[in-house]
Order: sequence, then structure tokens, then C-alpha cells
Amino acid sequence: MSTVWLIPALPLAGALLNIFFGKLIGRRAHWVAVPAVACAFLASCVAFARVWHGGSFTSSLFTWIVAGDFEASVIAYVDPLTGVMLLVVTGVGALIHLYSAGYMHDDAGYARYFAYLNLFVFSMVMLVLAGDFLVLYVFWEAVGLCSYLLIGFWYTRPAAAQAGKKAFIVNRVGDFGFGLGIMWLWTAVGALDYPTVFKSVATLAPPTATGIALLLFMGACGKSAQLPLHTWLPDAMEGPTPVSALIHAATMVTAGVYMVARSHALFERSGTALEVVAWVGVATAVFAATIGLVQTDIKRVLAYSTVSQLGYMFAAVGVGAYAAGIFHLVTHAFFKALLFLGAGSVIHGTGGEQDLRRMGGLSSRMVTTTITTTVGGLGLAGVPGLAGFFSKDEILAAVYHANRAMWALLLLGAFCTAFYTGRMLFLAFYSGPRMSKEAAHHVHESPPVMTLPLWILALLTVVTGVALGAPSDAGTRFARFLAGVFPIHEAPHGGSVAFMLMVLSVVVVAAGITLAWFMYMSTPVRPEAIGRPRTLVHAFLLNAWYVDRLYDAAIVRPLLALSGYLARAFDLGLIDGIVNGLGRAVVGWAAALRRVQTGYVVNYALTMLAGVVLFLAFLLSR
Amino acid sequence: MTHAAFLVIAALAVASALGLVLRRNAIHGALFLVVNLGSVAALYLTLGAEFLAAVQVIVYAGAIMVLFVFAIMVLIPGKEETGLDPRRGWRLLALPVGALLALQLLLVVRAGVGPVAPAAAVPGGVEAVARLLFTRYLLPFELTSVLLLAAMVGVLLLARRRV
Amino acid sequence: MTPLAMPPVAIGPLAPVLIVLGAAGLVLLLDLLPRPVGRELIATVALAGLVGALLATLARWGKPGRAFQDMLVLDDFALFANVVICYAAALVVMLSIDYLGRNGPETGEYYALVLFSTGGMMLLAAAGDLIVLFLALELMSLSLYVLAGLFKRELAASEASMKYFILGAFATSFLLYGIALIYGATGTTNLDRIAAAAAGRAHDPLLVIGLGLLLVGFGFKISSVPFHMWAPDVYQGAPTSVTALIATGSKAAALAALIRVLVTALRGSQPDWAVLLWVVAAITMTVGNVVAIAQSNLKRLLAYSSIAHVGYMLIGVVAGGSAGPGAVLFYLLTYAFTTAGAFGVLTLCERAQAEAVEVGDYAGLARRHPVLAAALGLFLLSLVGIPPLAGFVGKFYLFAAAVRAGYLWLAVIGVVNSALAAYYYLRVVVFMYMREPEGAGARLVPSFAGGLALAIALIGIVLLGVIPAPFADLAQAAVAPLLR
Amino acid sequence: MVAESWYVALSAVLFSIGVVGVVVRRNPLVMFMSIELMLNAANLAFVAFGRRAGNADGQIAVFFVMAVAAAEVAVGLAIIVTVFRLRRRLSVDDLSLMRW
Repeated sequence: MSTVWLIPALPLAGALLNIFFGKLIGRRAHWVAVPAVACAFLASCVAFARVWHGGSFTSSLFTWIVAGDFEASVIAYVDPLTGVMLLVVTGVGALIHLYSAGYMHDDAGYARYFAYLNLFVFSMVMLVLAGDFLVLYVFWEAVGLCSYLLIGFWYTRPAAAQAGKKAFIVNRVGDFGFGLGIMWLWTAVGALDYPTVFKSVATLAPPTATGIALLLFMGACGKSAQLPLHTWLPDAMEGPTPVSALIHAATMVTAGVYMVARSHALFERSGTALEVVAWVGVATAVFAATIGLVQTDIKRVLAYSTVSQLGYMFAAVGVGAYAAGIFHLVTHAFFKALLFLGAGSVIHGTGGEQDLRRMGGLSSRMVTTTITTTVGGLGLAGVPGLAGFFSKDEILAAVYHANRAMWALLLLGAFCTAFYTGRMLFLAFYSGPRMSKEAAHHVHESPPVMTLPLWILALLTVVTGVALGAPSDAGTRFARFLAGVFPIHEAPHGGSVAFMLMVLSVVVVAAGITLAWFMYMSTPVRPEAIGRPRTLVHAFLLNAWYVDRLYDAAIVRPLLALSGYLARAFDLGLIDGIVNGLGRAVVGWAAALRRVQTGYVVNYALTMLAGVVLFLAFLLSR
Repeated sequence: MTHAAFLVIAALAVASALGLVLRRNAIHGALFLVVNLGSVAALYLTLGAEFLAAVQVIVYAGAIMVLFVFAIMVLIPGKEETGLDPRRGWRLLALPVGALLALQLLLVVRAGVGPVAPAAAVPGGVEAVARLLFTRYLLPFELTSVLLLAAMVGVLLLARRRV
Repeated sequence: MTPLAMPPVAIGPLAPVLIVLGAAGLVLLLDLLPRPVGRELIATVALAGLVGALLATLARWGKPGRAFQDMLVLDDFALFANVVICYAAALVVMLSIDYLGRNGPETGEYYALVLFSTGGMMLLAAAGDLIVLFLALELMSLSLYVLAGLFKRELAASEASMKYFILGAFATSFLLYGIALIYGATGTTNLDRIAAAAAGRAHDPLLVIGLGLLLVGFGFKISSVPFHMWAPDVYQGAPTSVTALIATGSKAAALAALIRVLVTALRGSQPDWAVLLWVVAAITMTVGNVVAIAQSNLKRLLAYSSIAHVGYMLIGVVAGGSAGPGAVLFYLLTYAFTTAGAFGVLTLCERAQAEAVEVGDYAGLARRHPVLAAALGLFLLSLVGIPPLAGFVGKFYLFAAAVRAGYLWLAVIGVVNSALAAYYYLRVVVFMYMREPEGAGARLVPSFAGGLALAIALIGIVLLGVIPAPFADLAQAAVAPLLR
Repeated sequence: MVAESWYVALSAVLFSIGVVGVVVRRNPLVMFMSIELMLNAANLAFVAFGRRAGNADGQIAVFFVMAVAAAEVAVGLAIIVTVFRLRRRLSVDDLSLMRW
């Protein structure tokens, strides 16, 4: 008896309990939600143990409809990749659930919050477990739904409602392509389950494979906030901070990377598609990193950083270094969740302050938060020894062998990353306090229920890299573990080139942090100067390359105008005419047929009698 | 039993049935129905079903028809179905369709009820019927009592003046 | 004179029915007590009887249950139908408590008649002999005729009762004549012996015409075209709780009996009845759906909708084999949950001094009573057949059975009809969620039992929609005894 | 002995007359009596077929039909009386409150 079904079932049960008995459970909602995810984590460990030595297995989770030889059922497909994803989702998920119990404890929608969060974990686990593209698609949409619900969790705030709507619409664009791709795949291959699909992609014509792969990648761009569909993620920071940590940093947004890695056979068949993935990743990585340089909202810094890091993952996947991409996914999940939770702790401790300009000097008041967040920041920046260093280095090395231009751009991105991370840490924790006396007086460290997850994530940030990511001639330990899923990347490992690359990236990181030190530490910070556009470039970055405004001018407004025009010209005339004409025909029939029902018994009896005669005539004629 | 007797009784049955349908007066119709039931009872006798013939006269022609006549007397003193019939056309349509039905049924009878060599005479006495009724047909028999009880409760519910 | 050998009286297979009828007797006795007892107590007794019968039915699952010399065949097929019937009747009783208190006479006879009628339905589904079938049908129908006219001060109710009675008796006479002809052809009224006698004589005109007349009688009870015309008027005029019983219980029982007769006794005539029912199914669902579009009275709309659903179910009967009847059984279960729930919502709503039955009364209901509106919305969506609600799965099994039996076009007609049906169901949803009421609109009358009934129905449609497989398997297994 | 087919033919004719009666008459009492006529015709067929089949099952069926008819008459007359109390007229054509 497989226990795989427990992994989704537990969070689902928790969600249902909190949805239906939320009023009854009230403030004790976390007693349902946290154990549910924690136990799902244990069940994930069991599943993980089964694929420890490679190999894969399937497990039928749920049989919906069986009719003859037709069977609609949900089959879980577990291989090492699934195992890793499961551990990340449920593990980080459990920590963030625990953290939420502290962070959200005053909120009016406590039970609703945990219900959504559990529902998200359920959907995400199912997305990872899915054994075919249809189930993948269903839960792809489901995690999106949970994400909108949680972005708009404080739906009374206009900004939150607006952000939820934006996330919905932008994702719709991507999902449209994704759905189309799956349909095309189905017509091309005739099946949707992973083993069959990946076995038969070899028979696809490369153009077909390119088309399908690019459509699928469109969905990935939406979900993982890659250019040009990245605009929703920074706005998504309107949701509660633990949600940002779990959904918009550690798990859901990485679904795109997971999907591309999972379907690598298809992308490889195309070649072109893989190249597109790499370039989009590189472009996004640099683009988002430059925007991160100037943000003043601590969560927006992290949001752009997430977009940028996701770009790194896509770059890795795009050059065929799948294991490196997934490894970065894992380490990123740890340190970015840590950073968000740290930011949340700061926000919690300062009574809702998110603006870096009004922080500073928190290191003395919030020791734990400072230490752990700094570890997370250094991990993100790529300081040697920490997880981010190993995973990013792995990516840089792989990209170096594939394409020098990409490598140079990513190196630039690494510099930016180091800079904005240093800037954020210095501004928040180490520079002199800039908040009002009153506000400063209230600053306090978060309760243990929130700091415990911080410690654990910090520990993971420290050890994961060394334990799993140390490079060797046969690839990292992590890559060897995934060897059954992805062939070990061909690029040469070790040697002087690798050593040189490593040194170079360390230098770049050091330069970034040092620059940040000079700008925000060595001289007193002038908050009024930060966040004010001084130069054109600065203004350009502050406005996130004007992408939102560009979309507004180039797409949203013309579309509104067009639809308005079309509504006037066509809908009322042509389309309405056709639809209404059809409808009117049916309604006309309905109106005529109902007149048959005269209400007089004689007509009813006569109809019955006519029916009898017709029945008998028919039967006698046979 | 001769054919002549059958034909006479059958003619009586058909005539009385037509009388029921064609006469305007409901009381007359009820009396025609009594005649019809009586002639069918006579046919039961010719078929060897003495018990049924007796029940037909006692229960049907006796009890049930008395109920009918009583209801007619109470509800319509004398006149009924006078006045113009706006749906006369529909009503008259029943005649051809009904004739068609009769035709179909008669066709089937001609084709389907061939002369079968009569088996041993069917016992039609009280004993034979009772024997079956209390052995094989015990369940339907008991069911009949429930049916009558339900009907009684229903009638009470409708007829009671209270509420 | 030989002594009369009384047959062994097998209480076991009769137990579910006996419990229901016993409860009816108990209700009558309670009603006769000199000091009037509360209607809640009477309703509770009735409910207890139905739940007891449900449990007794479930307890007999898998046990062969022929009794009274094959007069009663309580096999798994009958048991499944009985579960549907008991469930529907129990819901009706729960919905009746406060509905009746508000609108009509507080009387124990109502519950007694509901129980009598339920007993008739259960026997109908388990009848192994055409005589028992006829008696059970009459027990069910006579009680329903009276119940339809329960509000005897209202013109609509008395009209409904009268139409139902006259047309019902008319149809039953055809059924009886059909039984007589089948008896004439085979010399027996026992279903199994009819099958044996009819073997190889499928073209005996007596048998064929008998079959036709049987279909007329059943067609009336399940309200298939052209014997459906009573249904909208009766559904509209009868008390809503009674309408729910007519729409679910009586339909389930009649369909179960129809399937049993067709599949066991008249299996040899399948080519005949399958083609006939093909046409009837297609016309029935189309007429039901098209005319429903023009309705503004919700009870009437649901009446036409229920006609359409009978059309869908006849698809399963036509498909035959083991898949077809199994799909019908499963559909009956989902249909009972959904329809009883939808009518249940109507019993809980009222407007000033009247029942709220017009679509317009439900405008803006979502704002006034979001939970109630959501419940009605879900029932309607299930009737449309939106996954993952029960209605979708039910339709899926029916259409799949048709396709596999080679009736592709019938399945296509069914699918087109389901699309058509979305129009009028969703119109109600649109009214509830997007329109403002003119005047006060319907308001909720709180009722604990009614709310509980709705909750059960809701859980039912979601459960059957999400994990249909075990129930569908049971339905498939239940058909097996018929196909021996 | 008169062949059963004659009896069945007679029953078919009576049945059809009853059917016509239900449709052509407006008075529910007469319609109801026509239905009794139909049941009666069925009974005649049962007895005739019973003799042909050589068993008494047909006669038993008639017995049950009579019981059912009695119950039906009781209920039917009660319903008719209820309608009459409300309307003071007795024609099924008055019953067209609900239609379309």
C-alpha cells in the first residue's frame, strides 16, 4: 500500500476542515493546518526514500470515472525530481505554515488564510505529483487560483484587489498558450501521460516540437514571471508576507522551471525552444536585477530578486544544465523563503513598515532576525560557502561553456544581485536608525514560532551547498542523484577554467557588496535621496523599465478602445445578431411548443391516445 | 353455451357502453354502466368464473356504482355538460383515433388469439380462487389491504371539513 | 377438501417495506390520540421509519431476496432503487415539516400518505409479478393523487390533483390492458415465467401490443413524451414537498420497474422496445429542454427539466446490456439528490403571503441569502452537468453506455440537449447573482430540518461528483441479477 | 363453446369505447365511469385469457383489479368533491388555471 496519496490528501483535508468549520475552529486553525502539512512532509520523506536510489514509480491516487475501458484517474508519477520537489514544497511549506501562526495571529480571516494556504500546498503537491499533462494543467490552474485568492487576501484594500486581478489576467495570457500547447501535444502524440509523451517526442517533427514547446514555455513565463509576463509578481507582494515567501518565491513561481525540466525531452527535440528558454532566462535575470538595484520597498526588492533568480534557473535549464537549474531552485527556495520571512519579521516587528528608507538600526533590536536574514542575504548574493554560491556557480559554469555572451550578462546580474542584497541588508539592519522615536520604541523581536523557521532555513542555507553542491569531476552530488532523470551535464567540470570562473564570480560578488557598503554604510544614509530619480537611468530603473507603462499604452489601452469599438460595431450588430438569432429561434420554438400545453385535460388525454395509437402502429408494423 | 347467447349479451354490453359515452345525462350513464357491468358478469358465468360473476354484481354493480350514483345526485342535480363546447373539435377527434385503436386491438386479437385446444376446465369456484389467493397470491392480497387503508386515509384527508 | 398449505411468510425481504408501512400505521395512531401531538413528533416517526427502512435495505445488500413464490424480488437492483426512494422520501419528510406548518394543514395523514406512497414505490421496484407491480403502482399513485391536492382550499392544488388523477387512472388502464394481453400471450403474470414463455415468440402480436401498452402506462409515470403533459401542471399546482416526491421517488420507482420488466420479462422483444424508446428518448429530452426555456415559474421549469432528464435516462434503457441500466441507476441516485435539493430550496423560500416560485422572486438572492443561493446554484449546475458535480458524472455514464452500445447519435442528441439546457438553468443563476429584485423578492424561512436536508443533498451531489467510482460500481453490480 | 377470441374482441371494443368516453366527455364523473369501463374490459380479457391458458391466475387478477377499482373510486370521488366544493361547477374544462 503506497502512502503517496497521503501527501496531497492531508493538506486537502486541512483545507476542507478550515473552510467548512472555520468559524468553529477560529483561532485554532493552525492546529489543523500546520500538522497537516508537517505530516505531508513526513509522507514525502517516505516517498523520497523509495526513489533514493533512482528509479521511479507510479501510484494511482484517485480514480474518478471508469466506464468500460475508459478510465479517468489521477496517477502520481514519482521519480527523484518529484521527490526533491515534494520535499521542498512540503518542507518549506510546513515551516511557513508554522511561521504564519505567529505572523497572522491577529488577522480576522485566520481560518480562511490557513484554508487557502493548505489548499495551495495540496494543489502544488498535485502539480508536482502529476503523471500527465492534463492533471498538470488542472493543478497549474489551481495553484494560480490559490495565488490570486492569497494576493487578494486583504480584499478590502484596493491595491490588493487590483494586484490579484493583474496576476489573474497576466497569467491568463500565459495559460492560454499552455493550454493550447497541451492540446497540440495531444493531437500530435495522442496521449498526455509523461512516459508515453516523452517516449514518442522523438517521432515529432522538430518544427512541431518547437511549436508545442514554445507554447508550453509561454505558460511557464506567466507562472514563473519571466519576460514579458513578469509584471504581476512585484504587485503580488500585496499579499501577506508568508504567502510571498511560500508561493511567490519558494514554490509556485518555480513551477515553470519544473515543467520545462520535466519536459526536457520535448524541449531538446526542438533545440530552438531550448535556446529561447535560455535567452529569456538570461534577459530576465539581468533585467530584474537592475530594477532591484533601486527599489525602496523591502518586499519589492525581494520580488525583483525572485524574478531575476528565476531567470538564472531558466538560463541553466535552457543550456541543458537541468540539475543545476533544479539545484538553484532548491537553494533559492531556502534562502529566498528565509529572506521573505526575515522581511516579514521586520515588518511584524516594526508595526507594518516596509519602506527601507524608514528602517535602519534593527540589528540591535532584532538579533535573531538580523542574523538569519543576513545569512539568507549572503546566500542570495552568492558568498562562498553558502548554498547560493554553489548553485549559482554551477549555473555560471554551465552557461560559460554554452554561450559566452550569456555568461557575461549573468555575471553582470550576479554583480547587481550582490549589490542590491547588500544594500537591502545595510539599509534595514545595519545603518543608523531612521524611524521616528515612537516607532523605534515599539520595535521588537518576533515570537519563537516565527524565529524557529528562520533558524531552520538559515541552517539549510548554510549546509545545503556544501553537502550537495560541491562540484566534482562527476558533477555535484545533487546532479548524480538526479542522473536517472537528467543525464549528467556534458560540460567539463573541475580544472583550471572552473576554478577561474569561481574566483571571478567571488570577485564580482565582493565588488557588489563592497559598493553597497560604500554607498549605504560608510556614509550616513540620506533617506530623502533614495528612491528619487536623479538621472534618467535611475528613473528608468525605478519605473521598472517602464514595462507596465508600455503595456498600458501599447496593449491595455488600445485593447480597451478596440473592444469598445468592436462592441459597438459588431457585438451589437453582427455577433449579437447571430447569437440572438439562434437564441431567438430556440426561444421561438419554446414559445410555440409551450402553447401545446393548453391546460385542458381533453388535449392531454387526446395526446396520450395519439401516442398509444402511434406506439401500437409502430410495434405492429415491425 | 351457444353463440347466440354470447352475441346477445355482447350486444347488450356494447350498447350500454355506448350509452354511457353518448348520453348527456350522468345518471343515465351510471345506469348504463350498471347494465354493462351486469352483462360482463353474465359473460364471466359463461366463461366458468362463477365467483367473479358474483363479486362483480355485489362489489362492482352494487357497492361501487351506488357510490357513483350518490356522488352524481349530490354534485349535479339533473343537468350537466350543457352550453357551447369550445373544444368540440378536439373532442370529436377522439372518435377516429379511438376507432383506430379498436381496429388495432381487433387486428391483434385476430392474429394472436388463435383457437387453442382448451385445457382442462379452469376451476372457477370459490375454493379454487381462494386457494390461489391465500397461497401464491398472499402478498398481493395483503397489499390490497394496505391499498384500501391508504385510500381510506386519503379520502378522509380530502373530505374532512376541518382545515 | 385438501388443507390449505400456507406458504412460508418470508419477513426478511419484506422488512424494509414493512418498516415503512408500520411507520405509516404508527403515524395514523399518533394522529388519532385524543391529545394532539406535535407535528414534529409525527414527522420524526415518519423520518425514523424511512431511515430504518434505508438501513434495513442496506443490510440486505448482496443477499438473494426472492419471497412469496417470486412475487417479491428484493435483489440488489431493487435494493439500489429502494435506497434512492427511501433517501428521496426522507428528504421530502424533512423538507415538509416547516413547509407544511406554514402553508397548509397540520395533519398526520400527510405523513402517513407519504409513507404509504413510499411503500408502494419500494414494492414497485421489487415486484416480481405484474399483479404486484400493478398493486404497488396503484398504492403509490393513489396516495400521490391525494397528496397533490393536499391544499384543498387552493384552486391550483385541486386542479393538479384532479388532472393527475384522471389522466393517471387513464394511463393505468392502458397498463392494465397491457398486462392482460401479456397474460394472454404467456399464460402467466410472473416476470420470469413470462420470459420463459416468450422465448422465441417475440413476434407474438399479443405480446408486442402488451409491451406497447405497458410502455404507455410507464411512460405516464415517468412523464416521457407524449405522456408527459400532466407533469408541468401537477408539479406547479401540488405542494412543493409533494412535487419533490413525485419528481424523484415515483419516477425512480417507475423507471426501476420499467427496466426490470423490459430486461427480464421482455428481453426477447428488445429490438422492438429499444427502437421505440430511442425515438421517445430523443423527443422527450428535446421537448423538455426546449419548452423549459420559455418558463418563468420555477416549479414548472423544474418539471420540464425533469421531463428532459427522463429523456436522458431512457438513453441508458435503450443502451441496455449491463452498462445501460447501471448508468440509469446511478443517474437516478444523482438525480434524486439534485432534484430533491432544488425543490428543497423552493420550500425554504417565500414571499409575502405566498410561495416564491417565480424566477423573478429569486433575483438578488445571492445578496440576501448567499448560502441558499449558492446551494440552489450548485443544484442547478449539477442539473446542467458541470463537472465535478454529480450530474456530470451521471450523464457521462449514460452517454458512454450509449456510445458503447452503438447508439452514437442518441448520445449526440443527449449532448446537444445538455448544452441547450444550460441556457435556462444558468438564467436562474444569473437572476440570483446579477439581478436586483423588483420589490421584496423571496426570503428565507429558517428551518432546521430543511437546512439539514439541503446539506445532505449538497454533500451528496459533491460526493457523487468527486468520487463516483464506488457508487457507480455498486450500480453496475446491482444490475447483474437482472441479466442472469 | 364460444372461442376466447370473441370475448377478447368484445373486450377490445369495450376498452376502446371507454377510451373514447374519457376523451369526449367533460364531466369528470362520466370520464371516471369510462375509466371503469376500461378496467372492466381488461377484466373480461383476463378471464377469457385465463380460460385459454387453463389456469385461474386471470381470475385472481380480476379480483385484485376490482379491489383497486374500489380504492380508486373512493379517492377519485373525493377529489371530484373537493374540486366541486371550490368551484361549484363540474367540468374538466374549468381546470385550465395552469398551462403553457
